[in-house]
Amino acid sequence: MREVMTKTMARNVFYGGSLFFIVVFLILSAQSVSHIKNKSTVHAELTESVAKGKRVWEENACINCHTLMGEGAYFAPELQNVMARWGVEDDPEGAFDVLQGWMEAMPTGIEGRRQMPQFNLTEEQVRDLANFFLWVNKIDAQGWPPNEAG
Amino acid sequence: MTQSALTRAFLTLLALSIGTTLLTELRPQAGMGFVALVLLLAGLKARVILMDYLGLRLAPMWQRGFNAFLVVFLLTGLGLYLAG
Amino acid sequence: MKYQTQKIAYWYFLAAMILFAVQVSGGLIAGWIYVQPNFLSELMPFNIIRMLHTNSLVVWLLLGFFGAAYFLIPEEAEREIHSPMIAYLQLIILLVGTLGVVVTYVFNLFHGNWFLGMEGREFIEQPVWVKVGIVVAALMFLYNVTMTVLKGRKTAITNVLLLGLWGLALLFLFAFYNPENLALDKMFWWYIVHLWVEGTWELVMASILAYLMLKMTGVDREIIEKWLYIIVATALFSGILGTGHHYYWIGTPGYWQWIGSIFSSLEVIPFFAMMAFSFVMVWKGKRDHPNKAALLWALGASTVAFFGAGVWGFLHTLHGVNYYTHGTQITAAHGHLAFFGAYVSMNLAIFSYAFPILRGRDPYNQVLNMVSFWLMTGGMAFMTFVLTFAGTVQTHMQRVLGENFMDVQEGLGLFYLMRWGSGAAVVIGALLFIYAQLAPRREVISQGTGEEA
Amino acid sequence: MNQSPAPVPAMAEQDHPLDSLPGDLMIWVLIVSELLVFGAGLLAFLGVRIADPVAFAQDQDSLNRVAGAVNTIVLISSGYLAARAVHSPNKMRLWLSGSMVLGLVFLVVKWFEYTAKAELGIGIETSQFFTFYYLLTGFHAMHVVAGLVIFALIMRWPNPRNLEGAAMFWHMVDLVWVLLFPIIYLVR
Repeated sequence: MREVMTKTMARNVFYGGSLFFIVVFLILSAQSVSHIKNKSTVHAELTESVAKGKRVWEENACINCHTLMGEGAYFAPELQNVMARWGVEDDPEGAFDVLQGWMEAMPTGIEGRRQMPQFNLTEEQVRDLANFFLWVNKIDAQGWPPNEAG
Repeated sequence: MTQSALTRAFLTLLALSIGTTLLTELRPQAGMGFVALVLLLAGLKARVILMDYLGLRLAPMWQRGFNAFLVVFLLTGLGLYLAG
Repeated sequence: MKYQTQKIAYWYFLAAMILFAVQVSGGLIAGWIYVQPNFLSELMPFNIIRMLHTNSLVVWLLLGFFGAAYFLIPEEAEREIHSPMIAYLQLIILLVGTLGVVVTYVFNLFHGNWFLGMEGREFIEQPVWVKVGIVVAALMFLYNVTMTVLKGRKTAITNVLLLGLWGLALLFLFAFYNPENLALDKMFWWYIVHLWVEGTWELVMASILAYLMLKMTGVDREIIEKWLYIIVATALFSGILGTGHHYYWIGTPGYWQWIGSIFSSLEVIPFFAMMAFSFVMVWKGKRDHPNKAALLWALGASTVAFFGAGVWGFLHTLHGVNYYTHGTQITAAHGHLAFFGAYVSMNLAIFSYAFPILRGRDPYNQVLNMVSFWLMTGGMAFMTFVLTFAGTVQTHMQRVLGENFMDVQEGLGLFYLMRWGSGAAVVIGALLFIYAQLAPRREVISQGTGEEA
Repeated sequence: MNQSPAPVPAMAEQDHPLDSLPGDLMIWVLIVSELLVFGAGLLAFLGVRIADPVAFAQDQDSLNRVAGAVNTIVLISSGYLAARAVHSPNKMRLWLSGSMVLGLVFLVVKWFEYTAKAELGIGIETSQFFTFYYLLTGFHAMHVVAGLVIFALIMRWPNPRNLEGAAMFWHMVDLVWVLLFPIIYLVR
């Protein structure tokens, strides 16, 4: 009787098909990189300060409580649009002031309320972080989040 | 599959494709009837490919399964078209 | 134990189980902070505990995979591991790295240092020096097992397993690429996270499952290996472009919404195939293998993976749905059940299969092991339901009605309390499992001589 | 389906439904997966069209229907030659080369279509219609490229079973096109 399926064919289809999808994925990735650099983010406004702000964000593991563009720990609010929520997205000075005030007030110590640690950031770090959030707020994320609540 | 059967399948496909082209040239804006016909021709072409090129004529059970897929797919397509 | 070097797996599995205990305990504490937000807030804030919870999970699963490879490759390749010394050295490097990670996180050492300090991208927070160590260890591992396989018999199981392990090691290199542009960062971050759990890890999982089926059901290798190829083919065909479901809202082009929706919907297929595979094999197989616990875990893994990764993944993968559910407790529900079903359970299955053999006293304490299966699986299932409800409420209040995040969270307290309860069941189950593996008790239910599988 | 219910002799002696399937089962796994992907994509296209049929019709007007019709004929002819290659072992290379040349013609026509669009400044993000147009025709064209690569490998290392599989892959590419072409180019 004829063999319904040979192992060689199964193997060839698996390897060949996977290679095919990897190639397609890489082509689309290249297109996406160009889209990100030229269209969806203001790559030109990615200043030294924004980059430093991103490092502040990382070094303090903020993502392990908050979400940023919906990714993170779901324990604390979404922060991509935090500057819009605070109404300071067009006002770098105001953004710094509000963020500075917020960071100083932590932790609130209020019983029964989730606590944000005191990170002891320098004034410059807070400024960088504010600039980072302002920059992130401008990413064209296909209309996400649905509303200001994030 | 004999070669003459294969050639017959090819000629059928050719005829169906020319049919689609003629239809498009004659009545390009005709709406529902036009779309239904175009989808019907597409379904017939797909069926010839499945039966003769891919050899399902010898496997009636599988043929039925794929035919069912085609019918459901084309009817859903027509339904979506009509909804728009 | 047919080959002496299979013993290496023992130490890998042991280390993995210790970290498993750390991981679930971390989860229990994190779950309690949801209930009592002030708990530990001054000593060890939530973000640190969560890092420990997720990082130890990843590390112990990887240790389990490495151990599984060291256990099954000698039997498949029909020869001893190339160099046991390298294997032990690799384990030591990984353990030193793990210890370094824990100490760095807990005491917040070297804050801001580019080489020694924590890096802070989700799941790949490890300091650079640990990442380098991971790469070195992975290279040693790949060299070791590849040499073994090249010199020995090549089977589909080892081919797929090695492909998965090579793939996961290569993809990890993206951990060293951290662009300043957040959208680019996220895009390539998923190269690791998604292409691990919905790509290369599936290859590892499927090959371990195939090995267990081969050993425990007695079905022909020929049949098992064909199934294996179908499973991994559908896994990669759907999973690679399925990455698109993470590219909806992070600044990537809009067409990903369609690629992601279509291909990731098809990611259900390999998980369904794995479930069908394991049940069909057990049903077809004539052998009545005495290690019922390992069989239970293997069947459980493929079933829970189908629900956790397949069904719960599909629930929120269509972009129209994901627009509202993205980053809510729905994601948490899916993540917990998927990881538990696919990777935790498959690891525990191979542990349950290998431990009696490695310790030279075939099946023992099976009842306890099976009790732990039901405790953990039941706990996990309940946790998933609770989080799914919480996530549905959250999605409606926050994403549809636009209510403030913290206000919504305060309304979810009851769900989080129930989640903690189910988590406690999982922890008890996990500890029971470890006890069942290690406790020097003799056979509980059967006094048969036990078969060297 | 007015097929006469003639009993198929092959079925009688076989004990498993899979045995009656022509070709290798793995190729059918592939064919079914592809049909699911393209089927979902085409239905999604028609689903999205509901929101704005007028805009879809406008965008569709800039497509080159003649090129699409020509390509249909090119592909079914190519498929015919590939099928002949399977059935004539001694002239396999001849038939297969013909099939490959037509495959290349398909790609050339496609190339002209794409460059014409690019000159008009139309890209994948231009509109919903063009997102689908590029995704579906582009993914299909990638399959044509893959098919040509597979044929080239078979020319180099001939093997009847692989040839059969490759021809089946090629027919699947045909099959997808005859469904894709009318829905994207003609339905309005």
